[in-house]
Amino acid sequence: MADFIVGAVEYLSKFIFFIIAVLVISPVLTWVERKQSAVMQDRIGANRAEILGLRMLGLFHALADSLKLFTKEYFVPKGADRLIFHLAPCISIFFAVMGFAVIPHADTLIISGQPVEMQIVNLNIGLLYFFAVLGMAVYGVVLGAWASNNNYALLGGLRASAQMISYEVSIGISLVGIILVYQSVDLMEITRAQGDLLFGFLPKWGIFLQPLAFFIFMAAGIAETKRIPFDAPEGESEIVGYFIEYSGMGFGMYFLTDFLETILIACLTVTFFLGGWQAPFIDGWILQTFSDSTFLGIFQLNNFILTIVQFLAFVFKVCLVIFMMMTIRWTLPRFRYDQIMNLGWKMLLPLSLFNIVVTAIIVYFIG
Amino acid sequence: MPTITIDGKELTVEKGKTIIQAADEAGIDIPRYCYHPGLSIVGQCRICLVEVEKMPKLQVACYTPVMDGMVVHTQSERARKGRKDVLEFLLVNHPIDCPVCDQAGECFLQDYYMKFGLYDSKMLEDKNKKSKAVPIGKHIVLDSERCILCTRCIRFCDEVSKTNELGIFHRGDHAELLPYPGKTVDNPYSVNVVDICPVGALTEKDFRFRTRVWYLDETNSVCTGCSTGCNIEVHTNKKREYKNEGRRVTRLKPRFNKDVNEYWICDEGRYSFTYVDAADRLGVVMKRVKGELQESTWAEVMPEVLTALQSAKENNKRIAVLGSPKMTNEDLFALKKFASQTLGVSQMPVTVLPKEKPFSDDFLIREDKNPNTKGAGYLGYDTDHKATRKLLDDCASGGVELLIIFHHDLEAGFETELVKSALSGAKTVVFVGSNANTTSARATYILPSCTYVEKEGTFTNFAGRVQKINRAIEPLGDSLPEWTIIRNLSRKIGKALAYFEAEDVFKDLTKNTAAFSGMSYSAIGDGGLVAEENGKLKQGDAKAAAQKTETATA
Amino acid sequence: MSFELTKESKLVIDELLTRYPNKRAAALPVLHVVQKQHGYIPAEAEPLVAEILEVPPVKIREVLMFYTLFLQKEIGKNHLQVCRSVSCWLRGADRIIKQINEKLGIHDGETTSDKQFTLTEVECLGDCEHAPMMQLNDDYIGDLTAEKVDEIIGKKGQ
Amino acid sequence: MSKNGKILTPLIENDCNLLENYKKFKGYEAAKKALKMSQDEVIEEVQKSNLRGLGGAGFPTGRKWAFIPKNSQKPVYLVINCDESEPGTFKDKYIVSSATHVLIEGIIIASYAIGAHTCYIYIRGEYVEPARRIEAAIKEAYDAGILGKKVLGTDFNLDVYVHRGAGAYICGEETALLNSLEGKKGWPRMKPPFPAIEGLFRCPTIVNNVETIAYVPPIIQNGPKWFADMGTERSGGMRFYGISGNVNKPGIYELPVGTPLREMIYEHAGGIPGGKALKCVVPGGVSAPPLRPDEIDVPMDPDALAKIGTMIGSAGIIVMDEDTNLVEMLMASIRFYHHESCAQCTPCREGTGWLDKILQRMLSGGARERDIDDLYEIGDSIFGNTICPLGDSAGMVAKGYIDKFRGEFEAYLSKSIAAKSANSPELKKAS
Amino acid sequence: MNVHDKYKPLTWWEKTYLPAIISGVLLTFGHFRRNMVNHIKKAIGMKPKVSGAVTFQYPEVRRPFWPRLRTLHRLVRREDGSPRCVGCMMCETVCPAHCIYIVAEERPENQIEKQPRIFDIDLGKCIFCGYCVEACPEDAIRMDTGIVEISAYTRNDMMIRRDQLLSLEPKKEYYTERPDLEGKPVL
Repeated sequence: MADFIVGAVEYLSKFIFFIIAVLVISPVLTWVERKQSAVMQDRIGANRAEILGLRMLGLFHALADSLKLFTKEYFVPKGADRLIFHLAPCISIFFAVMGFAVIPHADTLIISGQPVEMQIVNLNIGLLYFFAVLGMAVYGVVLGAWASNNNYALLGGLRASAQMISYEVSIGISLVGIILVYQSVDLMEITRAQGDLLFGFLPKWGIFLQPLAFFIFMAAGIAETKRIPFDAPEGESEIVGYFIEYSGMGFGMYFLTDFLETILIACLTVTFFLGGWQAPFIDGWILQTFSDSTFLGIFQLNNFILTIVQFLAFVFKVCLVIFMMMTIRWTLPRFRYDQIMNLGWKMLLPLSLFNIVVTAIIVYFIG
Repeated sequence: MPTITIDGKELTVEKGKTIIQAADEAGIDIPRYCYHPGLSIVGQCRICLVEVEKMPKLQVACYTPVMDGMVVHTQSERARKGRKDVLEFLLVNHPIDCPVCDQAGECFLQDYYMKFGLYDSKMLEDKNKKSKAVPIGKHIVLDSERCILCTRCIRFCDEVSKTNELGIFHRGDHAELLPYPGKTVDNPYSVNVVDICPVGALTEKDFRFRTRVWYLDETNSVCTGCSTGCNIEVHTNKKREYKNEGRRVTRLKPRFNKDVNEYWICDEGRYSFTYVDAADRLGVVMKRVKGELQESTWAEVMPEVLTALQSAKENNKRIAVLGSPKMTNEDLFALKKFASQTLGVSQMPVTVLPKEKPFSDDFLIREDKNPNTKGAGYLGYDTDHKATRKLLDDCASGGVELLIIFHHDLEAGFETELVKSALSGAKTVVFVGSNANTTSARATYILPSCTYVEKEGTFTNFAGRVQKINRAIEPLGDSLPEWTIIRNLSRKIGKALAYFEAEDVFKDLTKNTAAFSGMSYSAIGDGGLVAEENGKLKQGDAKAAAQKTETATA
Repeated sequence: MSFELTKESKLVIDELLTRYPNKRAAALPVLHVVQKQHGYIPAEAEPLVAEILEVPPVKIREVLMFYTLFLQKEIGKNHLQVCRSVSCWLRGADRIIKQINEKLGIHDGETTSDKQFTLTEVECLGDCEHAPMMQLNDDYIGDLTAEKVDEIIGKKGQ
Repeated sequence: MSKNGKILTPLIENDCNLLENYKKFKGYEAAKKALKMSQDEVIEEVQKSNLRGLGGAGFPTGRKWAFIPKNSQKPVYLVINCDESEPGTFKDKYIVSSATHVLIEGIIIASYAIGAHTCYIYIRGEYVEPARRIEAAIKEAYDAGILGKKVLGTDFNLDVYVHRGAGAYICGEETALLNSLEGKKGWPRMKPPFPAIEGLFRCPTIVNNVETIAYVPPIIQNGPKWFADMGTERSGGMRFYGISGNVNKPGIYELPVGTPLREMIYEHAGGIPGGKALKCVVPGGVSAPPLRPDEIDVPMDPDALAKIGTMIGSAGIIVMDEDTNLVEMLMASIRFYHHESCAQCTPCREGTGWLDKILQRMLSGGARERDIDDLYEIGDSIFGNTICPLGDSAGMVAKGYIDKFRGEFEAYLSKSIAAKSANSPELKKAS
Repeated sequence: MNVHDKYKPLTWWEKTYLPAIISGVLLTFGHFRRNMVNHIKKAIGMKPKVSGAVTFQYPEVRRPFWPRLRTLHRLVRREDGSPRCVGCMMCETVCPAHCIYIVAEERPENQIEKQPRIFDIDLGKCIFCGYCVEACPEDAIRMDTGIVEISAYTRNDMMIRRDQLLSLEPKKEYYTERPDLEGKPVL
């Protein structure tokens, strides 16, 4: 019973912490996106929203946006399937949030001698879970598009589903290499396995062991988020997309999903290819420098500091990846639809298959 | 039959024809201003210059008769240059006020400038001033500055209407087209001069500034002003309806039919479309409640009419039907079939002659102002005025319970007393028509029907020529074609008529009426076919009809 | 203002009509007769002539306005028609016209206020050997000089 | 026949508008002779004489007569064209007013030859006195039994009427004349049909110039060879040349066809006043393109003139001395056409007005660089595109002056433009 | 046939898109770095040589109009105040957005017979292409009012009527040179 309570408290606190973090970060990301693109384009960016004369570099825009979305009329078009119309954005955001459940943020934190995994749920099939969740995301899109009773929305939804399904294949197969190399489908295990050094100086990160898979994963991952240059499903300014009929918070949820997926893909990229929470070279140093004395009564000092550092390392890496994804978004023009399909099926898929074969051979011989 | 070559095309032409006529037949376009196939040839505008081999000068195509072995070039360098020069001269004193000119868009000067001109103007001098925007008749406005003195209108007034109102006065470039002082161009065919004017010198008052011609849609139809059945084009403005201002037919233009009206139409017919959107137009179903006519709906009225029909039928009370020669052959046939099969009505009059004899002449205007009296006769209606009187007498004496009247304003043809007693004699009076009149004011039910521009069908003109009308605009309000109303009634009572389009009715009609046998919409085409009382098409027409059907089906 | 044909004119016209196979052909001679009687051809005369010739009045008006010799309004007692065409122009028709302009204060087509003179500039009158020349009413006066013009105006103007 | 070999001049000089005077010159002998011949023989004689139409077009007269359909059901008409309105031409005036009876005799012979029983003399409206004279002469002839029923005692009937025009140059064109005669506007008709087939009142009609008809009696009298020998190979006899403009003795001169132009100007017409130099000659009425002084050695016959690009027309020679401004001269000519254009065909109606406007503007100081080319092009555009030759003439004249005297025009233009820019300081600055 | 056929085919390396992506990212990142440095410098009180942004701080700072800028339409008036427009409907014809509505009427004066009775522009539809100005044979419609802030609460309010169009004046102050870019960006 006590175990259960402790477990429940543990999961609940992790969950709440995580939910708040993610829901705060997403609006902030909208600000980041605006500001970053502004700086890249010799502009200033959003800076007008102010509270009591305080402008905070435009940070309040995120607040204003969400306020606006909350207060706007939630319009349901004539002839729409009302239930599904309401449900679809929820499905969309639900699976985006679900994806975060298996992301490891740091190594085990020991509280009162009790190990606590810095991961909401420690699934030994985390990778498969992730595939499953990712695969469900397309439903939110397609159902929303269909329920709108709008031809353009439906066409957008069809484009979106075609694109997402195409790229999911590549994502999945590109990660088979990772499974082969790290011999696990548990994300915690995969991350841990990246802690070793290769040839004595190179961290044994996925990006070094599986460079090809990294590129494939990145490309396919961006395509999964339906962001430029793969924004054929929605194409804000030119081609109306699957959520054309959504307004208010319905649109807001799709909008949020967009950013959540961005973070999710960034987290996964970090977990698989950039060593996850690993902070190479300094982890050993921390363990040696700080004692394992008790800290604040319940923590073990070196373990606590290490966990913090690992968490920061993870966050830092995720930010880096997000920054890269946004740089790409503001650099490249949109792919034509046929180019998207060509890239997915004729380039990424064969390459990822090739990657498996090569990896398998190497793993077989090297052991 | 001389054989000539125009632009490398070898043609065999009837002797005595001129080059332009030969070219027209072969589909080669030679520009023209003064030449009009319906008028005499004067050859004075000189725009139709063509090069004829072995002739030193350029020849006017409109006047030069064809000769065997003639080789004509209409597009040679010299011919084009000649035309361009003539065009330049025409524009010397022609004001370039296309923005305010109603002819813009159908102006021969514009067309040929784009085709042959396209020069930069050398003209620096002031243009000659002449009178502008002078109303010269009830319907016509003259702008002398725009006139290119092609004399088409003068020849029309001399040769066709034979009224001689117009003349060219003075000479040289001061020559000016004007009506004879004190005279106005008000002959019954006057507006035709506007049609034949190749430029904007003569414009129609009614059409003036209403719209631009390139916004107009054209639909082939037949004039319903009288029994001549002149072929017309209905011009409507569907894309820019705000220009209509409550009037959906913009204008009517005559359409060439060598057997009926050639190129012309009378003014009366030209402005006969006004009833389509007149103030008295019926657009809603009405029924009488407590002595007052109130707006209603088809859904409400149809069952009531059916009940009235049913009860009259069951009680063996008479039902009387007064058709109208304003209805198409299809309407009349459906009515006849419904009335005789289901209602058991045998005597069906249609004619109401007006009290005063209307104007008529020996050219196009006929005394019978209904488009389809002949067709009604072919379809077995009684076209005698006396039959109508008998029917009204019957009603007045109480022998009729339900009376269905189509279109007629009975007071126009009968004494008010008789009409009153007849209409009050019948228990139920159903009026089917497009416009309100004294009869509809006394009806129990008013079922609005379409006008001829809102429906498809055929009319049979005074000579038995069956001609097709087409839908140019959408029906107003609740109005429906008469045959549709009858079909809707027939669905609930007696034997249902299985018609979905007017063409279905016509197919049924041709099978059951001898006069129309062998006809079809595709065979009627734009020119029409002649129906014969004894049941057979004329020999030539039958062949033509067969050919037309063949090509249509092919 | 109504217009009536005099008896003499009617007789002349009747004779003229016999000369031609159809009546319309007599248009020019009849109009000449009308003009002779009235000094010019008033608008009221047109329907009358049209009736005599059995043509629509507009055709008569067309003819009337086509020919320069038919006058539609009253002119002065002395009609000075000065030739301005090539031969006369070569020998100074301009000077003659200018002289009349200045002397009488009238220009082409105008009549003096006392209704004595009307000046018309005309094209060749077929008297080129006596250029410059003018036609005074029916008579040709050739070899004009400034003095001669003065003399004519002086003599007629009294 | 009299001294100097002149044919009609003696008649004019002796007032042959009176029958008694004409009788002295064997009057009406030729008519009697002709009436004894058959119709074809008369036509044959005229054909052999090489008599060509002297009104302007120069069509062989005999051949024209032969076009009349034989045994026509319709009446045949003879129309005498005395609508002499071409600037520089004034010969017919003399014939109708002073040699009237020879004209009447010619009419009798011509009518007999073509089988006409009615003849109309269309005389221009301005010729009041000549018309009066010819009316008198006709009356005289009727009274003497020369006209009317039983002409000169034969079975031939002939009525001659005078028809006064009313002031339209265009009516000198034969089809316009016919329209005018029918009481219509003088608008030329389209050809074919030619008047010989369908003319006056839609009947076969011969239209001849006064002078042409006047030469018929002498030809019948003296035989065709006598006449033909006087002229050149293709056009026989003599004709009247009217010389006007800057010459000492303007007037008409009856001379053989083919007399050189120089001889006419310097010998017959007495040269140019004040001994000035010659600048330009118009050889055949204002419609003929002008000649430069170096071209005046040309013999005055239709073919020779046609060869150098001009025409003899009605043989009205207009002489211009060195002081003449040719731009003004052209303006005077074009103004004439503008005034006389009948408004039927577009090119002539609008073109002449346009030319006139350009020239007026040039002369009132508004000349532009391209005006000369414009004039030439407009002239070229009018030429050949009209029903009757009036448009052709206008075009030809505009082209002719510029062709022959372009230097003159350019000089005028540059002077005018220079004067304009001198007068307006802005323009000066801009250029 | 693909339009790209006329270009030279991509090499294998180019087909991966990587070089294009990399060079593109380098360019944008270059800008990011430069501007970010300038922004930071400014934030910490150092004066950067150039500003990190070129933006105008609308609505406090307004960008000057170029003469060719197409702004709200207006109808030109004659000297007597009547519209110069003769209702020829050329603009209406050429308008690709079908946003002009004209109904013509007779003008009392005879020399110019026609004028518009109704001349509405639906600004909600207008795409400001300027074709109407090009098409006008009378130079009666111009897009030089300098009004660019067009908004309304209802669709009907987006209709601008004849009299409103006639009452507008052209904006006269145009800048013919490139205006100073040394504005003060607000971060």
